[in-house]
Amino acid sequence: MSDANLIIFLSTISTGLILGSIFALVAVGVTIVYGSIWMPNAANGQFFVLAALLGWTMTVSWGIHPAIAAILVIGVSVPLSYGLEYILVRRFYDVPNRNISYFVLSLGITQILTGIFAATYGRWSDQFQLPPLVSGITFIGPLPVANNRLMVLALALSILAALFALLRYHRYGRAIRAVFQNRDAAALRGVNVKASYSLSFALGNAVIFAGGILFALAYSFDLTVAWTMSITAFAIMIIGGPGSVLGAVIVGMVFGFTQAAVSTVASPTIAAFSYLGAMLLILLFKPSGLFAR
Amino acid sequence: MTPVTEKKDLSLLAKGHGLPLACFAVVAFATPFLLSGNRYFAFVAGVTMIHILWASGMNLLYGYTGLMPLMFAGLAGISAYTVVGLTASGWSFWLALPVGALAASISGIILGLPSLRLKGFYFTLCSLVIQTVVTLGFIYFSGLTNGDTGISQIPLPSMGGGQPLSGLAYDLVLSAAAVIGVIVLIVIVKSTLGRRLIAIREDDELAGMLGINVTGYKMIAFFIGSLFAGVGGALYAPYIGFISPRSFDVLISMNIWLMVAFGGRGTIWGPVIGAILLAPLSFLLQEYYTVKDILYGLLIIAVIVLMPAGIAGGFLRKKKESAPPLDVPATPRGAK
Amino acid sequence: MTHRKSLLAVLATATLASAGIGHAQEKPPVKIGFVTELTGAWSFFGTSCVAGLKMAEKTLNPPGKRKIEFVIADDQTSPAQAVAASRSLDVQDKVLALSGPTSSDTGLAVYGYAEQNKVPFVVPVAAFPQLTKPGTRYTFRLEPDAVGWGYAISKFVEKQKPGGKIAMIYSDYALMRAITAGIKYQAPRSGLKIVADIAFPQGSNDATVQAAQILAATPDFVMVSGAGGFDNTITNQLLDLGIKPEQIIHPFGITTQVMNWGKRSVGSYYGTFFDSNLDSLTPEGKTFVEEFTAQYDRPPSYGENFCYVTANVIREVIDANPEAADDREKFRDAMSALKTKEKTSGIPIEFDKNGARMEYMYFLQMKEVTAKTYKAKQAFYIEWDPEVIPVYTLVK
Amino acid sequence: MNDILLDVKAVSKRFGGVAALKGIDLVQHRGETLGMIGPNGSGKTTFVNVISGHTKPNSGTVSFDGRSVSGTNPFQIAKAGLTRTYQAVRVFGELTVRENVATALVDARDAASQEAVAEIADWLRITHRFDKPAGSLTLMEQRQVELLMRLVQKPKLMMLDEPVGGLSSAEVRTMIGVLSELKGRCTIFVIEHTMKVIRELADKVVVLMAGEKLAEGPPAQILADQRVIDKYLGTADA
Repeated sequence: MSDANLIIFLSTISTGLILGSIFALVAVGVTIVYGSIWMPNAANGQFFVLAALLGWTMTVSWGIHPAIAAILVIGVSVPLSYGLEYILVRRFYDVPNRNISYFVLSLGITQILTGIFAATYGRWSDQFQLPPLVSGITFIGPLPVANNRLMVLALALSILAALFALLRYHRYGRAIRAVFQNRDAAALRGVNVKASYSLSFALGNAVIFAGGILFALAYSFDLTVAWTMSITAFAIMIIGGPGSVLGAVIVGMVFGFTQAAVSTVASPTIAAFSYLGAMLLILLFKPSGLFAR
Repeated sequence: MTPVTEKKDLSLLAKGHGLPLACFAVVAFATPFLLSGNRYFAFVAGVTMIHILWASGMNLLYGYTGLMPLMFAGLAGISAYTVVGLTASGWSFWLALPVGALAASISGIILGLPSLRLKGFYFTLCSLVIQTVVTLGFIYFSGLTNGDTGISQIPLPSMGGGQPLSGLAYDLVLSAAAVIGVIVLIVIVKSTLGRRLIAIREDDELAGMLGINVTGYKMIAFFIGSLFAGVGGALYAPYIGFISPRSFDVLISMNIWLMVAFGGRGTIWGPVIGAILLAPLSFLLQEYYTVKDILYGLLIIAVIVLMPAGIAGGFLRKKKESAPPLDVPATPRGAK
Repeated sequence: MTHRKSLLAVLATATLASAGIGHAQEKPPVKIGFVTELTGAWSFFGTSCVAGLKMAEKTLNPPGKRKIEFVIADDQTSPAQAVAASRSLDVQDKVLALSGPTSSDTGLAVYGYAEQNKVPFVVPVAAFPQLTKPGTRYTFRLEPDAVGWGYAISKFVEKQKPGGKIAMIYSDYALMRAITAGIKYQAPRSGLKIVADIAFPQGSNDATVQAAQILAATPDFVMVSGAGGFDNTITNQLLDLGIKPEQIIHPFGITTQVMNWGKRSVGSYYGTFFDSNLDSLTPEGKTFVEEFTAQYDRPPSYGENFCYVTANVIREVIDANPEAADDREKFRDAMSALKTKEKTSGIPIEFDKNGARMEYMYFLQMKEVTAKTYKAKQAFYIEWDPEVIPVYTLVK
Repeated sequence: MNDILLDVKAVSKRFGGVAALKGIDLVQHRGETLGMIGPNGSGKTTFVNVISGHTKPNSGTVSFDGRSVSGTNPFQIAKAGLTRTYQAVRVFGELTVRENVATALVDARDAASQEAVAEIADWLRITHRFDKPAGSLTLMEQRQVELLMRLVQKPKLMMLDEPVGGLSSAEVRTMIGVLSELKGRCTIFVIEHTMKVIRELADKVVVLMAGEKLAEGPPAQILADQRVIDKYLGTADA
């Protein structure tokens, strides 16, 4: 393999990993919320962008170090989630067909955030960039990779791993998973279903926020990222099987690699069509998703 | 004491819609005349009429069949692009319109196929992605659609005698389309077709068990619903004079759907009211552009929290609850 | 480019303006409808444009002159809304002319309305060629068209490195496609070779792999043009992989972009039509830059400038042709005959039969980026006739 | 009783690696009430799902009323005159009983007349609930609505999946009465855990055990069968 080809090959892998792990984070956040409280949160993209914008304000306007800003941003999501849960989300816990109610609700939230962003950040710039977490370049073979990207990748993978550990081994995580599987059965087994709902809502959003701030650290962004991310996260969730964290991670990674790899043999536009096409095929032939519980 | 027959049922319900339909028709046809002094308000009313047509089509799918297709605007776009393309190559608009509407219907059937395998909200999410693909397609196949640049200066359809259909005449055509759309919806809903669709909405497995061809009727619903989308799209293009992928993107789909949900799904008049209230909003709130999105969002949340079944739904439910009980004492029959 | 009234127009600026004073005070203000993007995806450009317009309004209505009033309407970055807003301004506000949109599709939507309804339309910033396609009568555009930018980029590369190799990496938007159409047309004629042509679909996030492909193609120059935040991502990822800043040409650079490219991009080139670093700024141009910077905390770019100039051009036309203030046809004719200069940079403004401007472009090289501003140096300037290449057939 | 209504040959169904049905053969004659018993998870509901077309079998054939219905859709099977109920009661809850009935009528092959509907409704004693949303009725009433919706379609075979599940003992008695009268209206196939129902209604009993047919015969004989007692009746909730 010539040097040039090796660089293309290695960059495909690095891009697939970074993009995939960020997609996976957001999709996991969405799937946790959908799996537990049946809320297809269309505002996930706006939350994602909100995290990125808050990170931008903290680092660029206030001069906070990006690492601290990242932690603060994820921290901010918790009171925000609990507030939303308290004011709006919990009203629908027992509504039949609540996924539709939630969808409408999240569209309302989307509109409000869109309006706020347009009236504030939208007037300041059409693109936003955070300072890097770390500087410098590391060579992986012939491929130079910015240390900042490697750091983002490491963080994204650690958060995913921590999430897995939480859901598998911690009692909160087990409670959430029990409610995922069967809310009534979980209640019978002594799980506090309502508490687990608010916990999953907060956890899911925290993961989305983490995805948003990591994205902002790895890439420049603008306000239009919100919708793209919403649709992508939904697509990943559907293919992976709603409520399946493993599915979201695997399919998120596949999406990342598809975007990176297909474009080496065809155009990037074909890459976009290809994963949406894959989604339709899966829906038609295995509608419960690849990793349905 | 005898169970009311299908026929009696029909006349009873049709009677229930006769008066509102008459009122609606009068308002729809009077509006262009009343607003003819102000082309802007007349234009907003015309756009509202197209949305009434769209909302009625969406209502057939979402309100009556229980399918929530967020690629609805994409279907309208397919028709609009077809009609604009055909008229540009010399077709008469009035010939192109049915072809475009048919193109939307056939696309609707094809893009609706996932609804056969996917239930409820799953299909909605799927259709959201389909809409995204359709929008990407509009951009990508720029040879046919002129990409995201859009097509401008779309000529007005011609009336008899080579005169362009403009102003009041066009507005009246739109009013007629809206009124016909609502009438078609009423006829469908009151027919056995409507009953089958409602059964599918309520429980498609049970409906199949009762002998209803669920697959077939879902496809029929898609065909008709997409026809509404298509006719609306075809009329929209020359009326606005410009189309681009953004004219038919996911936000438009959601807006149309919101009109149905807001007004009250599964009622004839709810979505009409929803369209009348929401379609002009973005035009009339022009001066409050900074808070417009926020207001819109708050409105959506208020409706879903306070009136989850929509305006008409909330109203009807209250009426139902306050009505005296309809219990009739059972005929005493000898015990076994 | 010669028009019956061109001489008259020039003279009018100096002499006839004072003649109208006596009547002007009694007449109602001249309304100009300004349809632009205040919300939606393009809101930054619309808002910036309005900021430029507001700067002009400070001195636009000196006592004694007929008042010009801009009625601003939001089009939500949506063509349908742009048409609705145009109609509203035309019918409700009875504006003399329309202006404002900064994106191609809203611009084209207003264009369609303006041409169909015979409303003069002055386009400050929208580069899509079709806005001045043959047969256009009521539309006049200040910004050079994007296919022409491609022509200018090829000419620039031809001068920098004869026989050079160009790579193109861009988002799949109408604007970018138009630019690349111009490059593709002109490059072989300038003896250049295009070695890579990579388009990203809207909503792309990462360009590393494509940057590696660019690297593999060993170009002399890379034309980079992403949409929104992605523009910066592409630039950074090219630099990450070892493309030199000196190899990068951005077809256009506005202040926020240049600031975001940042220090690591120093040495790279960008095209523009007005920049705070231009050598040719007039005293009024310098004042505009200073005042704008003081108010908005960043120097203005060509977008703000074109909107500023638009207001001045309309002032000038009305001063010179008082009868045009109340008659759309006369206003159109006066615009068509206009022969003037941008007050800020001294660049001539005159329109051809289709309303396209006699075109020009600067290429600047980034020299320094500081916290609030940046320095750049003019590297190339070119003027051309709008139809030096077949712009209207290259992009439909 | 030689007229075969339902003829099932070697039907097998696997879900993933689990065999839910292993080569079931079964014959039901016209007018013969067939009871199916077996422990939970033995494949009874899967069997009904396969017959009614809701689940496609991996192998085997089903013929109904002399015609093969293998591989056809539920609605075609329903139109052929085979109807069923569900283990969990299933009505159009938002619609009134009247609308439920009207829905059942629209695609019936030869729908009952107005008078016939009234007669069936009166017989089921549900007429007074006609304008109530079906979802607001008691479980027993909803079961009655289920029967009404099927009967107006004049089915040839009605497959009942645990028709007394969840009912009180008084209601069970009433339901047994209804079902024994139902035998006069169509052929019945009934899945039940409640042996009383089987004992009083069935002419023939099939015992299903882990997807296989363990035994088949008259109720008295089957309920006394040592294998059945050992493997099912002795252990289960019978």
